[in-house]
Amino acid sequence: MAHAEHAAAPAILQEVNPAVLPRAVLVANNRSFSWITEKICGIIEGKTPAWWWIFFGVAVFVASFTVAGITYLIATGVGVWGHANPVNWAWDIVNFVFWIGIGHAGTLISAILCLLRQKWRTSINRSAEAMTIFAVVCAAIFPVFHVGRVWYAWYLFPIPNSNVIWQNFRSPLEWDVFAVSTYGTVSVLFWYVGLLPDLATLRDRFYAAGDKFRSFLYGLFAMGWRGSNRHWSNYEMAYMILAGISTPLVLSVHTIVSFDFAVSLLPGWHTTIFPPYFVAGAIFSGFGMVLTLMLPLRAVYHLEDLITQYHIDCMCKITLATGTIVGYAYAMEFFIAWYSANPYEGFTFINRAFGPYAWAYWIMITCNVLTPQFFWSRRVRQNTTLVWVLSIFVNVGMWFERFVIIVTSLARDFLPSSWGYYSPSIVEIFTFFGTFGVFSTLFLLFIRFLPIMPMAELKAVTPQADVHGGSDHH
Amino acid sequence: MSKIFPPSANKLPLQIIIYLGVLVGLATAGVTYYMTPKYTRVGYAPVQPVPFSHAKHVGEVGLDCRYCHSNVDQSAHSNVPTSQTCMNCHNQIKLTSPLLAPVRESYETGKSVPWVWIHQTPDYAFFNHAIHVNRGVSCVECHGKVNEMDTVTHLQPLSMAFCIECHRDPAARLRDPKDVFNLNSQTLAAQGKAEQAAKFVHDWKVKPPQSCSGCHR
Amino acid sequence: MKRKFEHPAPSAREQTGPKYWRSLDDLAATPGFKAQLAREFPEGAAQLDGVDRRHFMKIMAASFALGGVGLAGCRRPEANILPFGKSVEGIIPGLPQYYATAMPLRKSAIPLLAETHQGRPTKVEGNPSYAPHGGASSLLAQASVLDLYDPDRATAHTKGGAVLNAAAVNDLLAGISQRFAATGGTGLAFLAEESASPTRARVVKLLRRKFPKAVWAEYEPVTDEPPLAAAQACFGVNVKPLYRFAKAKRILSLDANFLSADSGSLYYAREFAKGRRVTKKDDPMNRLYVVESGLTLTGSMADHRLRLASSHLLAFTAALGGKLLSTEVLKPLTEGLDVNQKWVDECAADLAAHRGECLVVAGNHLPAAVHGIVYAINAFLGNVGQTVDFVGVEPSSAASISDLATALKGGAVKTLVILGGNPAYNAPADLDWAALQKSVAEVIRLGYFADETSILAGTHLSAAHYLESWGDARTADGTIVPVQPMIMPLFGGLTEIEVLARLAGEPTADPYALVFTTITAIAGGEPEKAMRRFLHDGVLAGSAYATNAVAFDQRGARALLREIPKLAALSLKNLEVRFIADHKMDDGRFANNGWLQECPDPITKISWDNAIMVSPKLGKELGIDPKGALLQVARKEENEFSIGKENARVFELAVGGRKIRGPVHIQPGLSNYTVVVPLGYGRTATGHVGKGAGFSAYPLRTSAAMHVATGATLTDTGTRLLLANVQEHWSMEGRDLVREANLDEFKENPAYVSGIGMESHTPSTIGEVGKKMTLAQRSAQIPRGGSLYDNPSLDGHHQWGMSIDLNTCIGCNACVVACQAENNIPIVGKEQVMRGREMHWIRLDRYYSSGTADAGAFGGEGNRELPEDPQVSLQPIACMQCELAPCEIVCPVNATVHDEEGINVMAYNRCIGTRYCANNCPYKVRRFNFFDYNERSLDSLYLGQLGPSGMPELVKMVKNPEVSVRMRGVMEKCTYCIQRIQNGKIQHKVKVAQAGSPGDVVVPDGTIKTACQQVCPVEAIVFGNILDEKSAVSQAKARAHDYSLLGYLNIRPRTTYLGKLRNPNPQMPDYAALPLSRAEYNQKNHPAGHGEHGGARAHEPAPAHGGEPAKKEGHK
Amino acid sequence: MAAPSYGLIATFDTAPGLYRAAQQVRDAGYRNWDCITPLPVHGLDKAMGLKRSIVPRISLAGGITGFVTGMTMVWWTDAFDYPLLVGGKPMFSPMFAFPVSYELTILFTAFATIIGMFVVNGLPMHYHPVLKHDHIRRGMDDTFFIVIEARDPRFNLANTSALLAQAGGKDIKELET
Repeated sequence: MAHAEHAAAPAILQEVNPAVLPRAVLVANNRSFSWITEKICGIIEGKTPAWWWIFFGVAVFVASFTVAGITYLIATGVGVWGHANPVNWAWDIVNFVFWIGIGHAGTLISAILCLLRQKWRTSINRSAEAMTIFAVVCAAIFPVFHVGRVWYAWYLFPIPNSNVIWQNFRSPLEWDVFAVSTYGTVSVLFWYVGLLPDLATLRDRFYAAGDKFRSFLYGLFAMGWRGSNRHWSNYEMAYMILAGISTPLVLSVHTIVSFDFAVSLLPGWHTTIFPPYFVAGAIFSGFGMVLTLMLPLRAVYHLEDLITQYHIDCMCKITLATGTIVGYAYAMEFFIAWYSANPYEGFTFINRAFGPYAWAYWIMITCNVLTPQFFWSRRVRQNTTLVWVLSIFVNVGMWFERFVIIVTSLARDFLPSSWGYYSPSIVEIFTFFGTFGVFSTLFLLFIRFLPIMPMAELKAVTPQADVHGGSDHH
Repeated sequence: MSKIFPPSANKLPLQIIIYLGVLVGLATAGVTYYMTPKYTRVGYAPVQPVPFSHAKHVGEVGLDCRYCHSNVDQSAHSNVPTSQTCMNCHNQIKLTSPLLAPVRESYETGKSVPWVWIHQTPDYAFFNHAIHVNRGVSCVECHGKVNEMDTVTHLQPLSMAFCIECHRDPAARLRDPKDVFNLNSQTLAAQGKAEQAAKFVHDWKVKPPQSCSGCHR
Repeated sequence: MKRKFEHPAPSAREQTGPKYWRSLDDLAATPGFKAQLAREFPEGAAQLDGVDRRHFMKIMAASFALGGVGLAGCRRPEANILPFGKSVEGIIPGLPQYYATAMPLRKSAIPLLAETHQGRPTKVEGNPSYAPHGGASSLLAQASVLDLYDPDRATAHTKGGAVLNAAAVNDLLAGISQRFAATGGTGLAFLAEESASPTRARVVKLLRRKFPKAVWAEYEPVTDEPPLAAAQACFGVNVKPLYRFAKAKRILSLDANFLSADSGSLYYAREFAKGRRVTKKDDPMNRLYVVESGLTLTGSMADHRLRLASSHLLAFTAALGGKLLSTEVLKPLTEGLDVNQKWVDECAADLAAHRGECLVVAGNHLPAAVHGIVYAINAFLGNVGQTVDFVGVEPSSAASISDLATALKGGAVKTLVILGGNPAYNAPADLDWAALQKSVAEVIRLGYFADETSILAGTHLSAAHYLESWGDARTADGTIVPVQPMIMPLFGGLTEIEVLARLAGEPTADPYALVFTTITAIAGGEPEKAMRRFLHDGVLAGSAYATNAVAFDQRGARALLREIPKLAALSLKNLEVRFIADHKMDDGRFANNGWLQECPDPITKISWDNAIMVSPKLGKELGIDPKGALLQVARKEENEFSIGKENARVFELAVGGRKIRGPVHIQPGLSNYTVVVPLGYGRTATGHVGKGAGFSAYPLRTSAAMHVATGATLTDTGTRLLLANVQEHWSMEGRDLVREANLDEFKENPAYVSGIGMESHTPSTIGEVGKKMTLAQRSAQIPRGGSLYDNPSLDGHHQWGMSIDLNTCIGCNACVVACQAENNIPIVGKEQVMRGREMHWIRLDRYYSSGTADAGAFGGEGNRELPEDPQVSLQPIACMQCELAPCEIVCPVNATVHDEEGINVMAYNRCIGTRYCANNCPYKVRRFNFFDYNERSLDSLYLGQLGPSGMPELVKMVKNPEVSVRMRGVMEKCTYCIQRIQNGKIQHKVKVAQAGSPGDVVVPDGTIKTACQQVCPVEAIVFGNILDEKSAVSQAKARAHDYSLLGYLNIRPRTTYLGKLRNPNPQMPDYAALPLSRAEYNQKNHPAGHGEHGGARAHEPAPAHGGEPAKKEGHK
Repeated sequence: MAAPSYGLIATFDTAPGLYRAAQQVRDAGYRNWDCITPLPVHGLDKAMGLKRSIVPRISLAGGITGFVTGMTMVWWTDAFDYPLLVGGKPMFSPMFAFPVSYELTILFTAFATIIGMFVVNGLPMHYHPVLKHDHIRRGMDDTFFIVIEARDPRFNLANTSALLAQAGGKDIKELET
């Protein structure tokens, strides 16, 4: 189609000749197809490195905290957490929103960037999608187990029953049920479709290597993919459509999550700015997490040629942009609180910044608004270690953002008589801590057994994939 | 060259899908039948300490329900008769019947006869007999034709669905108030007196609660 | 935490109830029973004569099985129905019965109706046929039911550890009786509680006639009646005052907490409210002056409150008396009094201006001299016979505990019989009672618990609860009321009169017979009939004390003033200690009552503990002034809170060498150097509930200084103690929650409430259409107002609503416990309350205001200071049943929805416990079962499945079978007592159906009462059908000063409030043109002077005007 | 081996090579033939003369079903089958029915798309003659193939292999079914 455009382009364009604008190198050193295949499949085919076992062991151990915490909770009651009137939601929902937010970057990278033809995404989208799915898994733990009677959680789904009673579709929580489950499902499907050709590659490589068993396993899921171009054309179309629907999906999910608060009448929750603010925040934290995960991976597997400085720059810039949006949202909340002339509203925000939870508020401001500003500097962006550290700040900050929104608003609401102060119990802390183990466990399994990058797509963005000999225009 | 999968492998996916479909279908059907009150409650007919036959006492002798269940029209709770009530007659007839031994014993000692409870509602559902029997809902609606039962059997599911069905359309179930304890009577609707039923609903301001508070406290 | 207190599960297999049956064998013996068998159909409760009634009780007791199964319900697989063996008169399984009885307390009693379900009393209500209380009852009466089923109560008679059976006890008592008969009682001594029971008085007479040489002593650690001596001296007769507050336009209380700590409090509160209640602009309203050392409920109602040490009250009274009576005699008494003279003068002037319609009341604990002067003042002002009557009473001929102690010291006493009380715990410290008691050869103790005294006694006889006993009593005004058993003594407990009768060697010791004799003698007429009537009405008509036309006798009064106490200036080094009966524990007798322990103190809001209360000034001087946050965005807390829990410093309080340790609580409103210490805590020998709750202050008390002691000092022990304080923040923060005005403002603008709060400058939420509608229409049609949605209308036959009058609410907390009793609300224990997990469905918010709101965020001095002399505003808060309920919208599973009669209902069995509703409730009235509070004992909550589950059968019996007992993980809340509403409607429909007018389904106003409404002594709570324009609630809501809390949220609460009014005297030095909370509101929302939208502007919205000042506020 | 022939397969080393060959085969008028590529080759569809995929239409159908299901479900449960008064909100309003319907739209679209893609591609097909080709492994790696099926009317061992050879195909082999 680049074709058609140029045919129609006005003369002036010819002179400007965008073609000669330097194009970022997505796969450096002009690597060949087979080099890419070797590189990525090598990770899976090679023998498991010792460090993997160590990390895996640690991850599983950490994950066991969540399992233990949840078991205790179910056996005893929600009371083992720190909740109480007036703070009936705290870490549970904070963690839920936090993890969901993390997940968003994955979908964003793979879907939105795909739609925007941002080819640089290809190197990171596979692991980003994996991250999404694992984050959703971690997120789902909390809303499910924070309910008082988890064994009745099925009441949340419209299943015909002998009590002929249904769900309340006016409740944002009910919307959440649909949003999150849809999000999880679609992410998995999207991810799987992307994996299809690579699984076929692995199938055949293992067969060649004489490993019938693994060849069979990968083959089973490759569904007999054979690289037929007639398939490719439908495949590409389907992939594009999935990308297309994932984009509104990812936006809607965090919008709906933000409705949980925006629909209520609590000062500090009842805010129309929430949807865009939450989505921006989600992308912000998401990219933070992508950086946190990808940079070590890049170092360990020497993927500098695939995850180039260009990629890191892009991600840093997005972090900077969304971080600034979030900062703007914070400011806006204050302005609206003042402008609304509602004393309850006004107090809530003053209380956030200077009340008993001020410490949380200022951690949030520091990590979310100040930290990303460093990314203005190219030198910072080029210092991967520094970028990695900053990305961790971003993750911390976004967790605190949710904490500030949820807990400080609840702790001091309308009637001073019911004001209180929430502090977490050890069980809560361990349960949350454990989810990082759950996440890492899944992620480690992923990098060990699945191609961490979409080989087919990577090849497609190399010059030699171009049937017209290395240039878009001719 | 990858020949791990034989040609036959191509048929498998479809077959698997079909089998799964059938399996899930069966499971759903099974659950909906076996795990709802329609199955768990209906048909419950335990052996009572005394083989009391409603068929004989009501059907043949012609006792009114209220002779034994004397408070059903005043109380939430339809009382089970005291042994004394039994003895009112059985100190004249069947004086020595071994079947009545528990009743006589209870009468002497004052200890209760451990009748087995058949029509139970869950503890969080508060059913009130008085309001129903006083406003045109007959015993039959929930208990069936007890007057024809030798051993009382649980006939209706008595599930929330069952209650709600009637609460949504009372007119269909109402009887002429004087027929309430006549277990052979017909509902007004069944007698083709729909407009009379409608009038009943209107005049008596019949408005069964459909919100939680009606039954749950 | 060793507290073990459990509640029953819904699926209770109550068949096991019979464990508590009194064996039915003894039935057969009695003639009445045979007679009953003779009848073919034993019906006709009409023939309930005494004898039958008692067996009836026995059979009743035998019927828990049905009580449980019938209503508490059972689950599959198999359950049994256990009908009575014999039909019981008047019993309809499934319908509760109500019987008249009374709860005796010291020299008075509260007439009650006890609700029994198949023989188990589950709830008591005030007996409406006793007019002075009008069906109200008290906090203690409500909670007393729980004591009946207390698993820790004494369950057997023991002697030296060995259990005695009934026969053995009789022999024991008979033995004593014979042994001392010879010597005329030499060496025999009795220590009993005060009592107003005519029967006991009669039996005691018999006893003393039989043992003339025996010592009969009575002791009460706290006093709720004025000293007889004073009246004796002043009037020369034995009279006690009965106040007629309804007639009093001006009231001066001298350290008298007549609203909650007097034997006549229920009556007084009710009468006071009559004089206080204002329904329209020209209604009169009384004015209350209070001079007090602590901050009492009475003080919190004051229009003018003067903080003064109790030990200075005599001086104050003298000063006032001198002014009023214009005499110099009292001058010497006023030496060293340090108060604003203007206060005294103006107060006196105001009283003088209301001769015959004012009233001066002195605290019962004050010395006779004060009472003497007060009698003089009342006499002089012509109040006697108007606002105060003097009624003749029997002088007590009993010896004091000190006399008894001397006797014991002499070793003259061989056998000591202690009836009730608990001297080992609460006797004056200087007597060293424990040692004395041990020194006696034989001590027989009749007690409800095996408490401190019983442990030291050789023989313990377990006493019967009043709901298990036959007896009688007199109310504060002398009306004789019956004490009827609802149930056979569960553990064969004995009543006091039975024990005494046996000791007196009476032919019949059967308590019923004893009461029968007494009453029929008094009532005269045909005995059986008289008795039946007495039992039926629950009062003996015309038995009140006779009013005595007294004449004030100067000389007598002078005698009281003979010795003039030296007035010592108080300071940090010389503190005054004021011992008060605790609002909940009383003198400690209720220490094992979980409902009372968990009920927060109405003023301090502390539950499960007492505290040493000190004034903010003293706090500063002691160096425990809590520091607020760096940037104080809200008023500073009055006490130190660490992570939401009050972390109090433990101090040592020493008086005359005696020491106690306790947590210090800074309490605004106290006289600067008065330390207030509630009695009744720190029990060492009590049940699982009472153990470890608070500290005992008795070790400080000496018979010389029973109520007030001076020369006390406080020293920090360096340790700290966490207190379960249910209200962390004390300030209203200048919000429009409790809307107050002075009477004069109200008179010119009765609708002043609508000039306050967001609503006053935002467009009406109900829109123009809504404004045109009547209340009834509005409640049924739910006008859309500015809303995006059109609201479905409510088509019920009734629309329920409630109105709470903040002007009369005295914050006695009776509603809190009444609700707990009615709705099976569990207690959660100190640890959970500290976390903020208390389950009360109705709570009382208590706010202080000092008139200095902080200036916004970066506070001016306002929020760095604690008010030393605050105004108190109380606000009962329960679910408001919002028409547009925010909680419903957010519940994902439809567990909480609206019913067609406008109630926000909860289906516990549908709730999955997301707690979203609680978050979205602006009033925070929803309560969540964080643990299985009903299944797990409080000390094993965190053990989950590993901990023991289930609870004693005994405790199950207190549960109201009409309400499901909630399980863990479920949200619960007030539903206007939905069970009462449903049953009320059903009974009405049944009635009309059987009466042949089935169409009249609308329940007449007043037939359905919520538990909180029914118990309220001041009738502050009105509930009813707002579709009915004439109903009490409709009329209340129609008043001009009716407002919705947080109305601007457009959630349309069905519970609305009537604004609070204050009636200050412009002449007084401490006159405030606006109530302090209102001043704070204005400072915060309308700075720069221009006041809020009062007056005519109140009604039409003025957004522009309103927006602007609030913006200013936002800036800071 | 007497196994019936499936068709001919030819190897190409570069994408451009394949591209040009595909154009020739297309122009030769073959119908039942295919290209095997390790990556989606941009423009190859046109070169092969493939029509636009019909997957989008399936997706659209799925999406519409999803939205309708959502709206109907909310209306039926809350407004028709068991209407309950909830916070004074109407029994049904597209406002609060929207989020759920929206999510279902996406969910159903996703399923439709993927199932559609599989069905149209005739996948899963774990066994296929092409997969038996000795060097097919490289087809998932870096080499390109053209397969012309024997069932094509124009198929003729000699001419077809000539065509492939002349189009630049190397290592032309016969595939057995």
